[in-house]
Amino acid sequence: NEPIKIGGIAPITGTFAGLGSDTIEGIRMALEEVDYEIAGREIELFTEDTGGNTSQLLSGLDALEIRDEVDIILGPVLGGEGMAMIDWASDTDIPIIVTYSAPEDVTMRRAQPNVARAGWTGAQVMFDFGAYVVEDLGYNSVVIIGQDYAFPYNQAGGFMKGFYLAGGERVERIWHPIGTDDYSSIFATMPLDVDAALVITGGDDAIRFVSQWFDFGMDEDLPLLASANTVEPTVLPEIGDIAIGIQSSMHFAEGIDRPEFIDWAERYQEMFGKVPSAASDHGYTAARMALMAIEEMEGNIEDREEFMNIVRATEIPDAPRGPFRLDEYGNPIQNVYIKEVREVDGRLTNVVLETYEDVSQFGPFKDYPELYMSLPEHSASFPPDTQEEFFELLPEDFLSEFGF
Amino acid sequence: MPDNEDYILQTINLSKSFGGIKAVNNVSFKVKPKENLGVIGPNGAGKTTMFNLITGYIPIDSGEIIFENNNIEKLPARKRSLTGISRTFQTSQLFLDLTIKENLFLAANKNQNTYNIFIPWNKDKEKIEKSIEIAKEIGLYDNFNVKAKELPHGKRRLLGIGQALISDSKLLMLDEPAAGLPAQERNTISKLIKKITKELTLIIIDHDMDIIFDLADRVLVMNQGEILAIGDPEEIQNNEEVQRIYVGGE
Amino acid sequence: MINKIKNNFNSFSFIAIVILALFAPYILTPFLLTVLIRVLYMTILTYSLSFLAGKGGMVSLGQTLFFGLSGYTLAILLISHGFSHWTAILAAMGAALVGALLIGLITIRTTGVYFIMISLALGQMAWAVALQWSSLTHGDDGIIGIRPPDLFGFSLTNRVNFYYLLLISFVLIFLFLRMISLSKFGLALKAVSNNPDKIQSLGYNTSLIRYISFVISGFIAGLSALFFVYYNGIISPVTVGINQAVWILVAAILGGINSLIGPLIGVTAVILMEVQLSRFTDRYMMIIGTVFILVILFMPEGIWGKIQELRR
Amino acid sequence: MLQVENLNSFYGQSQILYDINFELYKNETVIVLGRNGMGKTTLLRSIMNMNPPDNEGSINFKNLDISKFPSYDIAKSGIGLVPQGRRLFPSLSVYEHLTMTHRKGENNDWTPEKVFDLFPEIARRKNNKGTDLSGGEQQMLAIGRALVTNPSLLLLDEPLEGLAPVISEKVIDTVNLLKEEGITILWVEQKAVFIEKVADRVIIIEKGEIVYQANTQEFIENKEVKSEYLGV
Amino acid sequence: MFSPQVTLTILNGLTQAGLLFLIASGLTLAFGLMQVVNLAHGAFYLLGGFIGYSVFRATSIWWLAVIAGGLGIAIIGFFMERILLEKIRGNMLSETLLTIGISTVIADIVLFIWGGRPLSIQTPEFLNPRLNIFGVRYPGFRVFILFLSIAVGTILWFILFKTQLGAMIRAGVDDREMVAALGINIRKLFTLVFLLSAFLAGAAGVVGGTYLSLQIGTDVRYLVLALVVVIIGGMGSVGGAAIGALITGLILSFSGAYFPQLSFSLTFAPMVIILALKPGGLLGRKIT
Ligand SMILES: Nc1ncnc2c1ncn2[C@@H]1O[C@H](COP(=O)(O)OP(=O)(O)OP(=O)(O)O)[C@@H](O)[C@H]1O
Ligand SMILES: Nc1ncnc2c1ncn2[C@@H]1O[C@H](COP(=O)(O)OP(=O)(O)OP(=O)(O)O)[C@@H](O)[C@H]1O
Ligand SMILES: [Mg+2]
Ligand SMILES: [Mg+2]
Repeated sequence: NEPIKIGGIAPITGTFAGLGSDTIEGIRMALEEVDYEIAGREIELFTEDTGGNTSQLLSGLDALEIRDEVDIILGPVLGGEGMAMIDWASDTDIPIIVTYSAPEDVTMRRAQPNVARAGWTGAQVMFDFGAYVVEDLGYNSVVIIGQDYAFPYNQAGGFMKGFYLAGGERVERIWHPIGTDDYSSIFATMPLDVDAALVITGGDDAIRFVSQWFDFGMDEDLPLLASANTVEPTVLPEIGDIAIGIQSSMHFAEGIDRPEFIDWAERYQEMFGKVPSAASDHGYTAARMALMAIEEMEGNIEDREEFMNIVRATEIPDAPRGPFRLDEYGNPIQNVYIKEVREVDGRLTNVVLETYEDVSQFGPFKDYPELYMSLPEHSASFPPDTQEEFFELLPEDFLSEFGF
Repeated sequence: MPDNEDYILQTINLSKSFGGIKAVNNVSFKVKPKENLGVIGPNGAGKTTMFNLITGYIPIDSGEIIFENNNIEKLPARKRSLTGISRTFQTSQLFLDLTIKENLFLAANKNQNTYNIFIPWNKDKEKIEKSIEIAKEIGLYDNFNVKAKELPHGKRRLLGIGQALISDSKLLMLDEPAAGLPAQERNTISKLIKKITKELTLIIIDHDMDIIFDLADRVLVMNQGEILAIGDPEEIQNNEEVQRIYVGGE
Repeated sequence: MINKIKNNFNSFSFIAIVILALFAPYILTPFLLTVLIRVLYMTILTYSLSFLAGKGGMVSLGQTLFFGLSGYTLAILLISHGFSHWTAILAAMGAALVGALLIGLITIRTTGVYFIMISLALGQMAWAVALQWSSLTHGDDGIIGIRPPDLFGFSLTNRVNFYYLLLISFVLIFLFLRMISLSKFGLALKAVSNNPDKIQSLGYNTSLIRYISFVISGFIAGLSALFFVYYNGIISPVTVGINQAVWILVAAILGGINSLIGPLIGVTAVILMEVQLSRFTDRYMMIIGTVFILVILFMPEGIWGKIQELRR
Repeated sequence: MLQVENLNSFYGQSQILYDINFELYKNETVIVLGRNGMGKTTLLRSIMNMNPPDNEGSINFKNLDISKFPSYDIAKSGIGLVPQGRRLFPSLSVYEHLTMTHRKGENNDWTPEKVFDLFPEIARRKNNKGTDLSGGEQQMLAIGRALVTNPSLLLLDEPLEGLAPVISEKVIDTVNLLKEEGITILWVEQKAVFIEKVADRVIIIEKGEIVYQANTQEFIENKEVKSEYLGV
Repeated sequence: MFSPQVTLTILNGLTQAGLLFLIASGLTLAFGLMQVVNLAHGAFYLLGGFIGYSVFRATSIWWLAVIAGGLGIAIIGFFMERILLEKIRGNMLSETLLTIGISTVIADIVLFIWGGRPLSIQTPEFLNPRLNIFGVRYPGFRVFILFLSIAVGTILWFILFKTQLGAMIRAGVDDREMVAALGINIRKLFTLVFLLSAFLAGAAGVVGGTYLSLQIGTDVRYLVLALVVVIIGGMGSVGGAAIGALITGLILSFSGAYFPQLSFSLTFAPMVIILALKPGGLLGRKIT
């Protein structure tokens, strides 16, 4: 019996090395749980580094597929990588389970039969946050400050769709380049006639943004909401105590109060000596999806189409982050958590305030995927600035469902 | 006085200072075609600087330089070179990483057809021949395909002179061609220079009196940036001022 | 005489390599063919540096600027504006050319270490524009989904077809650069970097010679971008960032910057190192960096230089 | 004090000095004569182990072989240099030239103040840049700069170059003063004008070889040598 | 006088200039004496910041972190200068290329030790009061950086122009050989200056890591900004670095406020203009 070969691809060097190594660790954890053996076949893991560089990603994918002849690929991690991968995937039939990479088109407008996703889309985790902000916090107008590229557009888009459909009225947007050092000039020009500010950023930008927000006393003017990445556990300790009280939403939170999650997080901590991130979870979940499918096929995974069908039918009710199954496009339907940064046992933690169950990548449009996909893609200026303009694009019978 | 037409090179009130130092100060002199002019003077008298001014290697402060009845003081160095002035440098200036052949060829070519990238330079038979000829003349043909940096000091000097010779110049300016060479090589150089200067004009700086007095028709003595004396060799040799300033002794 | 044999030896080995390369798709495993494709287009990019640095003494960390100008022009015109392939290709090469014509005016004013610094800064400027001007360049994600055209009925999406087109172009560029280095211009360029004062005094226009070679090199960098973008279907800021600039420098120095064979060897070596080392360790950048340091300390002429030294 | 044995010096491929042998005794002043380009400066550079030239042979100073020392250690062991062409530092003021290198010697103690007493001309221009001075003043400063290192052996390379006669006189007087203080002096010169005023001995270099050594008296009387090697 | 927005933008420009000066002064100093463009300077900044980060985590003493970051890099600088650069001294091109190799290795070491996650050093409370300057709220730490850089500039100026050591360094820039012939250990002087330069880069990393953050990639960004500063001001001139930092800082700040999409690229504009007019930089020597 030949071993089954699994390929993992992620940025292990470069700016996003943190996300990449978390992902690979998650994969390792799942494989170690089964001792690198399943259905009587040994499992070998091959990893490739993308360096955060899309051309390196492509040569890595080539290496995994043609040189190492892997059976399944897990990855990639970054947004741009996902889009480049989908182009590549359309020329082959190798099964791919996407981990952290979150562009929605990977499992939407450009969905491929051989691609499924273990993670999320940017918009998916924001729809309900938009609704929450209106319904629970009572804000009707918001200013969004975000990094100027596709992923934040997508998150803002999800947020705004949920926000408008819950009755929110107006959103202003300020886009700034990735790697901005100084946000004070943005603060200086910021509209203050709104109810709250939402920042959509991540990585080192997040650290700088939030620190400077408080340094410049902006907290005296506006409450600050955040996208999930802004206050994810890896950056939280770097931001420090000022982050306490910031609310955000995601399909993952280190403070999820499920026994499965607590157990999983503890084991991860034991193995790698650090708190798991969403990227760790996605590596882990993707590997588990693969393992479950292999098991179901009793190790005979040579029929790739069949294999993908089984992967796409994955259901994991006891997944660490919450019950998990895939929609017909291959994207998870999962819990989304509204969370708040608090200090728990001397450590900053995203504590879950509210749970929205069974959220699809189409959010409030979950019964109207065609309508969703017929709208323009999320961009710097779509959805429009006001509820009124947005609603003009939607059919009345759809709106009436939301009471408009 | 002969007419201006009779001079190949003429400088009028040429001046150059570096900071406070007047390196060349109001220097005027004339050179006749095919004449051999020797230039001597103490260290720092301004000899090399004067060469640099004439060849356009450094810009002048004031004055005029007339070469074959044209004012050239505004031309850049490479254009002056194209009018037919070539020189050697006090510290030998070669293309050390290139071969003797290439060194000579570049000098022979003088920026002709440089931008035609389609023909290998090796195919320019005429100039290759010429390079070979000169290489034989200066005794470097045996080392034709050796890099210049592998040559000993004396041969490098010869190569520098070879480059000046090959470039079809009307006026040849040599800055201490014999410096740092043992007596025998000095002789070779001296002979070589003598042989070639029949057809062209020469200005030569050297501290070796034997060479100067052997080669020069006239001698120009510089001191502190100014012309101290100019005249035929005997005259200069007997000039007390020159004796005191330059040659030394009681 | 000796020289003649040596020259012929080089031509013979060149022809032998070309013949081998013609059969490569049938000899190599499919994966090694993809490696070979990368080697070829990265070598073209590396030539743009080695020509400038090896012949002209101008070590540039900014060749990615022209790579980016051409690659982004191509991608933007194709994807965002739906231009035809031929228009887009012409415009891309035009952009690289005009860029080199303008940037050259600044850079050739400097030499040596100053040239390195300024080229680095300008290259980073290109990277910054690619990253930050996201309405045009799609920011960090880059522009994706570029598909190569069909050529005389051959689909270039097919790797083997793509390979042959690339091979032909590579050989042409190789011969072009070889022709230049054998021409008077090549000789003059070598002389310019060896002793600029002297060549000036022989009547050559040093600035013009440096300028022209700068433009040629920018153009070649632009050319390599076409292959890169069509093959990968993507262009993004990292491909014009400092890592790429350093990468080609490492490859050129490792192989030997003074010849046309050296960069080919260097690029092959670095790509093989990446491909092989990264399977065993995540720390392969450290190893490549260390190799680079050792080469500079102990083998300044690179691998090819060493080989030739041994052959002599 | 100083013994030079079988010294050969090269600039790259070309040999400048051939088998130089001589000795310098404590507290004497020796003048090295030779025409332009005969290798006098090269000799001093070799003693200081400045690069180029490359040297072969041994140089003993105070019974220590210093030929392989880096030049700053040679200077520290007690050799001061007044270089040809002065080589002042454009970035430093006159005063800084003197304070920068001031260090105490074995028996003498030249301070910047003492230098200013000796050359009041430059004291007045204390805060000017060294290179703003006139040629003669620059020469004084270069001598002063070497003096404050309080050397026991002073190397002078054509110190009278560009000096007016009065100043030359003054430099000569200074050298005699230094001699009284116990400093040994090796002085390189082209002309033989003032020799009897300072020198104990004379060495002549011709094309890189020592062709003549004698005490001053003998040299002055030897017309032949003078005309042969110095063109007098 | 100005609108609050402009006031704020100017203040930011000044603080950015402060940080840039801290980095660029070290770069220019080493170049002035040794003619080495240390392209590992950005990696020094990054590694210094990370060392400071760990020290701060362990001790919570900010000053100690700054000193540790500086010293850590100074030690690395020492070995780099003594073991590697020394081997190819005089070959400027090889020396420069070598520093590129070193920066690659350092960046990977950082990744290995600290992982790829972005890190940030907490601003010490006592250095960060909320101030009100000309009617705008302004964080005290930034004002502190400004004063720190002025202090460092003054100290450098004092060392260079008022001490014997400084005279030696300046003389060494003019004429190394002559300095050696006067009995000054030029080797030691080189090492010392390189250490000082490395110390400044490392300490600047800690300061920068406090009000900005640290991440793989920051090294290149600050290396390039420092190069721009130094090219504008003139290689080797500390005063030039101050002017260059001021120009670059203000441009970064104003373009960030008004043309965010081009903010980084615009910082290159003055460099291009100055190069075209004065290739040696504003206060630099003429390039020969
Ligand atoms: N580039 C320069 N900058 C400053 N001063 C200079 C420069 N070039 C020459 N000088 C000065 O100008 C004067 C004349 O120098 P020049 O080289 O012309 O003398 P020379 O007569 O050729 O002397 P030698 O016989 O020693 O070669 C000297 O005092 C020299 O120091
Ligand atoms: N850096 C160098 N490279 C090559 N040759 C050199 C170099 N410096 C000097 N020479 C040569 O070495 C020889 C001796 O030069 P040196 O300066 O020692 O002469 P000198 O006797 O001091 O002459 P002067 O009276 O002009 O000062 C000269 O022929 C000179 O051309
Ligand atoms: Mg001269
Ligand atoms: Mg001399």
